[in-house]
Amino acid sequence: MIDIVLALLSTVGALSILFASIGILRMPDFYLRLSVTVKASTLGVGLLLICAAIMFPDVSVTTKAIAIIFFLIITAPIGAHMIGRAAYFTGTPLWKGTIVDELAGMYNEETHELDSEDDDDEDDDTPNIAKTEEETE
Amino acid sequence: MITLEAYFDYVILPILAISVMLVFIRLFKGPAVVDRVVALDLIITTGIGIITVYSIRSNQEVFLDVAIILALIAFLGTVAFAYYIEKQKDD
Amino acid sequence: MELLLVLILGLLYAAGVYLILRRSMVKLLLGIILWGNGANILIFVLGKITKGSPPVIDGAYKVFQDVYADPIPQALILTAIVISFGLTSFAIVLLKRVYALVDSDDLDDLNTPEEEDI
Amino acid sequence: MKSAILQTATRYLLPILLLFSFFLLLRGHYYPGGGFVGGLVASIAFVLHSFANGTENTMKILRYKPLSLIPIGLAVSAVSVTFPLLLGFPPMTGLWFEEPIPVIGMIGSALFFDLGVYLVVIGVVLTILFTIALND
Amino acid sequence: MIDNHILAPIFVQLFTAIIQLMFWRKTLTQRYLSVGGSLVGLMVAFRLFGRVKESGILTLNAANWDAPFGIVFVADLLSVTLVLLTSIACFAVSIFSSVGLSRQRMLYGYFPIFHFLIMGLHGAFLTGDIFNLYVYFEVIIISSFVLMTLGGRKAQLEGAVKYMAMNILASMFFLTGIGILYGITGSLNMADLSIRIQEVQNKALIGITSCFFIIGFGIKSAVFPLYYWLPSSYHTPPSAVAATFGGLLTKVGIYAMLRVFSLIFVPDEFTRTLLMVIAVLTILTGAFGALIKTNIRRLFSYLIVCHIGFMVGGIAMFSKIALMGAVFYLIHDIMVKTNMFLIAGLIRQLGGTMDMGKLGGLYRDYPKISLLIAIVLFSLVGIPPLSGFWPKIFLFQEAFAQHQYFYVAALIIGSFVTLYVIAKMWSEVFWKNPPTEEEIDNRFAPMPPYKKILMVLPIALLALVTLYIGLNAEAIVKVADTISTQLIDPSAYIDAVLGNKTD
Amino acid sequence: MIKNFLMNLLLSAIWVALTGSLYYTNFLFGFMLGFFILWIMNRNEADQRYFYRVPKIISFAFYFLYEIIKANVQVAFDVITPKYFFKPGIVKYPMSARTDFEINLLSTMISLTPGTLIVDISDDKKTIYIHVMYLTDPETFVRQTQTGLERRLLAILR
Amino acid sequence: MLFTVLTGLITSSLLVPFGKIIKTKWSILLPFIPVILFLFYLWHVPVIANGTNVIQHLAWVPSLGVNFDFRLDGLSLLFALLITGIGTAIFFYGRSYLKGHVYFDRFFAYLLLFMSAMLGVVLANNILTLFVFWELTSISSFFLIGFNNDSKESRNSALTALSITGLGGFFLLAGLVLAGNIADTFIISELFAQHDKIANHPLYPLIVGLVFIGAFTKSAQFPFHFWLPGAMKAPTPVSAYLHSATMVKAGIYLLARLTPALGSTELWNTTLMIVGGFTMVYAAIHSLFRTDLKGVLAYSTISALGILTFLLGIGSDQAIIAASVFILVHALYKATLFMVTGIIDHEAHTRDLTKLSGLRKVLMPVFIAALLAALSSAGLPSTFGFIGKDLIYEATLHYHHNWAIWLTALAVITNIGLVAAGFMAGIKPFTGKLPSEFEQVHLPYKSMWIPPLILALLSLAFGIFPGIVGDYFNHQTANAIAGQETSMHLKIWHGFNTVLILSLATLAAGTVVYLLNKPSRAKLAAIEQFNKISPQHIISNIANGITRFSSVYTNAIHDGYLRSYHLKIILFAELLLAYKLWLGGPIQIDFENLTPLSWYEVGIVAMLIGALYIIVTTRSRLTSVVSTSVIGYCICLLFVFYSAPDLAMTQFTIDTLTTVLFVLVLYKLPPFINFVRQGILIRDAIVALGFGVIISLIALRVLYEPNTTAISDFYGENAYLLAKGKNVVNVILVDFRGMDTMFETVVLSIAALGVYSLIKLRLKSSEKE
Ligand code: NA
Ligand code: NA
Repeated sequence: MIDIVLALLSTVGALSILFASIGILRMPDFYLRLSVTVKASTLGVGLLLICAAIMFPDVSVTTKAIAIIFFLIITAPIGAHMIGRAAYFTGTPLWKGTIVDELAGMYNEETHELDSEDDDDEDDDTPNIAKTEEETE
Repeated sequence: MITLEAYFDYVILPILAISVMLVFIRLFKGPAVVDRVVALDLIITTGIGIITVYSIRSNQEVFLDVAIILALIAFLGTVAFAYYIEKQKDD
Repeated sequence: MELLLVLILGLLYAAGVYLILRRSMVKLLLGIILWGNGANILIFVLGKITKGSPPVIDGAYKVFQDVYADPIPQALILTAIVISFGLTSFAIVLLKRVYALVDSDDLDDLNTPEEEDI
Repeated sequence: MKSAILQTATRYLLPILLLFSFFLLLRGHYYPGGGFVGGLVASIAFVLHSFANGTENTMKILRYKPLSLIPIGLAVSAVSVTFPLLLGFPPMTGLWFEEPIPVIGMIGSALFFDLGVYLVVIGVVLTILFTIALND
Repeated sequence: MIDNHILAPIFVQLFTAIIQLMFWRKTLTQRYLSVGGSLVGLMVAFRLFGRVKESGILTLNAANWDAPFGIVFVADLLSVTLVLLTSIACFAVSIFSSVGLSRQRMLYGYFPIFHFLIMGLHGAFLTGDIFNLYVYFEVIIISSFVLMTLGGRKAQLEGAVKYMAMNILASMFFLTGIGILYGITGSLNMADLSIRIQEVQNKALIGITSCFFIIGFGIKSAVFPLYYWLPSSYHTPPSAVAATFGGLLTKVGIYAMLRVFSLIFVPDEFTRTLLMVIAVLTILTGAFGALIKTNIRRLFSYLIVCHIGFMVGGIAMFSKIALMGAVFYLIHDIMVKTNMFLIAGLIRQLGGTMDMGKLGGLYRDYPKISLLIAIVLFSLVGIPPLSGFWPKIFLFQEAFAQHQYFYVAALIIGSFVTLYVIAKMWSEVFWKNPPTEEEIDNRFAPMPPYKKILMVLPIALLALVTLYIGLNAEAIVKVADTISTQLIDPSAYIDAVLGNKTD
Repeated sequence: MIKNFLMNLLLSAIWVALTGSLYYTNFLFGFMLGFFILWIMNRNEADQRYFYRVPKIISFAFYFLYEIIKANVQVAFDVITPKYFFKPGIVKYPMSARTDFEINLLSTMISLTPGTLIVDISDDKKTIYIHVMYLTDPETFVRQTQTGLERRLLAILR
Repeated sequence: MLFTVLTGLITSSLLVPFGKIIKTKWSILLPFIPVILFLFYLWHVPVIANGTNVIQHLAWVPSLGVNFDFRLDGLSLLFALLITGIGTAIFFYGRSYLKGHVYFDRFFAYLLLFMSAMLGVVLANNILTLFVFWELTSISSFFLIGFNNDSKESRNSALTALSITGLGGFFLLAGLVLAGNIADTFIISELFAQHDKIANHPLYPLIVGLVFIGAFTKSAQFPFHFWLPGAMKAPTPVSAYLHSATMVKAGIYLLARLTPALGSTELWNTTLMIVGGFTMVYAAIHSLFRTDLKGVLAYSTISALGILTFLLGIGSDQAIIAASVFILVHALYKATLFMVTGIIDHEAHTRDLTKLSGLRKVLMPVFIAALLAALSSAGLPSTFGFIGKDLIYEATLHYHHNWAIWLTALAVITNIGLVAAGFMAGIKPFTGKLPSEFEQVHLPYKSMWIPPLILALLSLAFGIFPGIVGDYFNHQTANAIAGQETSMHLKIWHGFNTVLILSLATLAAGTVVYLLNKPSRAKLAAIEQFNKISPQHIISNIANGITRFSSVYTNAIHDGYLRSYHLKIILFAELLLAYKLWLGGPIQIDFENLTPLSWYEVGIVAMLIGALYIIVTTRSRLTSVVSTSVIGYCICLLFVFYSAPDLAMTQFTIDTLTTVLFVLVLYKLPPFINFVRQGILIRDAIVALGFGVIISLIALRVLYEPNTTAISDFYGENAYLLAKGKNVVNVILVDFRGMDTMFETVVLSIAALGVYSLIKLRLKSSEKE
């Protein structure tokens, strides 16, 4: 019984990770890759950790597993946000199929400050969307 | 009858290994540094998974300690890269 | 499989050597780091290596019940890793200072013909 | 360049990481861990904080220069190494209290030694990183 | 015989450095601590030397684990002699630094790092464990990196990059060698290794392993074709630092060779030939380099290389007489080379430069200091009966006995070039009138008298030691005799370390 | 509310001590038992927030889990099939969340949901910019999120 | 005897602190030092004349066999008397010559040092002790030649002299050590007994060669002679003392001293004859072309030294007797002539022979001294020089091969030159008309002209009573050289024989040459034409060549490029290791004992290799840092697989920190530039792969070796029981091998301090050192 649960959990976990890796390889632009990978991998690893918690009946192991999941859940979105922002800021282009970029022109180039309202005096409002497939690869 | 050990050895771990290699292809291709950073982050996360499975497989909980460290710290690298990639734009 | 480790330690040494033969100081540093990693693996693989049995005595017992990995190389490598961290961090900062002074990380530029007054 | 999300998260992560680092230090004699890794994790906690809030602010939390941790740490370990000399043993000889203490286990000179290592590592890593960061 | 005092020299330096760190940015306190610590260190070293000379090899099992399980510290005569010499040099350099170094450098940790360096040297000389030796080597190189870059001038940094790269390379070879050694013997204790290595069937493997040590120590001791870091860097740091480096650092390499090749890899025919070829080429390379350098410190740098060749030749011949020569030369060289770089510093204070062309008139203006310097210079050259002369007799003797005529020729050439360049330097720096067109930047003259004395005192101190070595050569010969006996037949060492277990 | 929570914890600890086995499942069982007892005991007290909030949290957890799984499946499908179904875009999202904690939790939630990713928060902490994979139009997305995830979350927190 | 050596040394060093005092009237004390020493040795004359040797032994470095072994025999005594006797004259003379000189004190300090050293050389009964003093004479000579150190010429001459004699010194040391090794003793008197053992040793030619180089350089034999004329830059008292009477004879002394030990072989004698013969003729001819008084004397000195070498080469009893007498003859007249030259220089301020004439009118007593010396040098009967010349011809004529006639001819030619040179120095300046510019010239202090006059008179006196001199001094000298009893009976009159005819003919011919040979600039210029083929020129060319070569060599091998240094180091390592590997034969692998292969490992390893490829090829620094992280991280996983959790943790944390550090520093740097050519990249790649392959092969070889695990077993067994820890790695780190850890934290601390100072410390340009 436990074996089946373990097999199931681990399979789903491993597959999540596999999807994440396929995703990061296949997705056409950086933001999509980022978007796809962070959650799937967190989910996958989380499931694998639950396997471990079940496998080792110790409190300590369960605590560790929970701790790891907790850390992943806290840190993964923050990391994604940090790197995504950096990417956007350094002008990493969006996929050509992107339909809208409401962030365009909102940054203050000097201070890196981000406005919530659109100041019309900002000069550069053109979204950073790639024209061709090659631009993002 | 397939044992759980064999299942881990011949299914789960290979899947994870293949995942790592796929991610590595992205790291190899880039094109931007940010892509590579994200790939690195994913490799590490996958690695946590691998360590977890390996720890189950070898019945050694001490390896989970390594996984904790990885989970806690990998994030720092990403943050550092992000921070300085952004800063680099300034100069 | 030890042979795999032997393969990568050789490659690490090779990459280290290749990088220290370059002109860039960054590559020099990377080369040294890789070489250091190679040395660590070498020490590791030449001890008695074992899979899945760390040299930690099981909670309930006072001595090992089973085979365990040779702890000495591990301790040595740990020391070596920490030492190379010290060296590397100093070297990285040295690189920073050199870059600030010479405005390049090209090692070939590091030849002020006669010494300045110290 | 500051991120509000990171700042908030660090507020929770800093104590967790510090706690964890101390845990690693104490259990090192029994499980993987020890002064080195403990010290590294602790310093990573502060480094993270400095990324989120700026190095100046982290220095304020620390109150003292990380550099001053180095002599303290070195002194702790050096004294724990030389202390056995006073009792007529060779330096570094492990001295242990008779009874184990809960959570930590056996208390002995090795623990003080590891504590010194822990402090030195924190001092070293923070000195290096903060000096560079503040100088940029 | 087990003795807790063995570690005293190390701990004196360690605690001196730690306490100095606690007085961060209080340079006056640090100066007092430095001189005081060095003095205590010197006394401790004297005491240890006396004990070992009287009662033979002493050992100490750190952490109370019997060898080969713990780290053992061994004080044989070679070790304590080097510890003593290092302590003397440390004392002299410490005094010199306290007046000869800019306050800025003191503010940023010169003194603690200097004492860490000395501690590393003591450790390297005293440890009986090969990996522990590696750790001390790292202490030495990292502190030397820091000392070399302290001040951060362009030339310094340029020198430091090269110095650093190649010294790390040396450590890598050394570490690789240790790894292999552990792989084939499962031990790290040098005395234990000495026994276990004989049980290894695969002799070719031992030969391979020894190569790593030859290369590692070869880089450290700056032998041909591995010496490049030395002339690339030794002319750049402050003189007090250069003195420590010039006197002691390459000698650690020689020490390590002596230790490892007497204890673990007793040189076979191939190794001896190889070392001899290296020695001859080192002497010639150093000599050729010294011939063309006009900067005093660059000149001294090449002389270091040249004279390292003398010692390596002694090791290559590996007989009692040859080792006596090498050891005697080592003793002489530490004192003289340290002093040479202090002298270079003093000359710089007097004349504002180290370029021989721009210097001059020192004999006219400072006759007594000049004569003091002359003593050191002549010792370096090996004018009999000064210290550099005696070891050459042994080396010549053994070279003839072993028909090493290339080495004889190299010895003659090396000695001659040393004589020539030193005489030329004397003529340029001391005799010649200074070139009139340039204004001399004399920083010595305006110093208060106590500073002048403190600056000359260490040079005089070391000169006295050198004179002692030369004039009372008998004492040194006896020491060298004992050392070389212990090196040729390490059984006393092994017994002292493993004694209780072998029987 | 805090008092009730602490009481609940104490009860579960006693349960663990009584049964003598420190497992998470046992602890969880003790917690539920304690919650039930407390609920019974406090039915007439004025402050019932604790007993409402706990079920809310649980239901939110299930809601969130469902969303994640749903989105995950969607993304997974898109990843492994050759054709791209997504229409990505970066959307400006005005938050109702105000405190740092709320903002953080919200952004974590959004980021953890596959298909959405926080790119940045404006410096006045009023707006977040979200990269969305499956975007019909920005307004719909903003409205759905405001009424769905954010409302449920704030309901627990406030 | 030791005290005689030490007296000079001690007084010399006393002059350092008391230099000021000795510049005053107390300087009168100085000459009494040689006087006392002279009397001491004079007192020994009767004892030695009996054939007894005085021996003294004082231990110094007994383990090396280097002791204060002194032995006074005929040879030593003659030299000791010369050193102290002529020393006395020079001290009196020099005290006046340098009166008021700023560095008066230094001058005498050097001179005293020299005197001691020279006494040490001739008294030492131990070859190494002899060598010690030998080198001291070179050094004191260096200081004396460079005494006028303002002058570049002086400095260069001093350097040349030191270089030549110094180089010779090292050869000599080698030779002496070798001889001592073979004979198993460094004691000279014991060496004599080993003569046959040494002479029959296969290395005998080497010994002789090395010793000869030492002796020839010191005694200015061709082709090393040229430093001697240069040495004339020294103040004249120095020239008189060192460079004519004593130091240059140290080489002759050495040859004489070692003759019983090394001599009497074909090699020894022939070489000495050839070198001495060539030198004496060459220098005699050269002396005739000089216009500088000191130049004439320098070359005639070289010639005289050549004669002595030549005589020792002949080696017969007569030759040895001749040599023993000629040493004294030459010392007396040459010292006189030098002192006379000094007076002329001092008073007339020139030494130019083309200008000097008629000085007898103003310097009569000096002229008498000069004349007597010149006549002695010419070998006029009734002077001591006549006896000397007689003996020389006697020796050449009785040479046992049919070469006698040729040897005699050489001697005659040399002596004709010497006659003329003696006249040029001793007579020419005083005869003729007194030019107006010299009318103001007057006699110097008595202490300057009396010493040469006394020496000159001694030349005369010894010539008249040769028997006494011979019996008391030279007989035992000759015995010492020959190592056996010689039949010496010096007589003023040998009867009318070939020798006498030759002597008279020489005198006549010399006079004719003198009269015909007017010194002139033109002739000097003419002989300087030959400078291009002179040994000085050739040797200085060689020296320049060596310097040029050094420059090329040093700059080629130490070219300033770190990567080229690395390449050389790596290539050296590869060659060495590859050779050793090849010696070890084929590599075996024991597949039985390997851990099983698993696919996840392969995945990780493949990724690691890929990351390596990226690092090696990428042009983005950040990418290379990312890839380095990947590598560190893969290694971390491998550590997990192979049971090293502590290592994995540390590796990963440190790797992350390194990455952070790198990023912190690197973000400012521009991308890599492809600096080098394709060919170099390929070369480096081959070198690098070669190194990797070698290391891997070595690792495989080690893997095959059985593991010895006694120590790790001990740790495993006792970690908990004795050291109270269960994580054995940690127990090793903090207990078993805690010392490593202690000092590793020190390494870290130093690195941190270094980083701190590197970044914070900026020296102000005013702060140096
Ligand atoms: Na092995
Ligand atoms: Na092995």
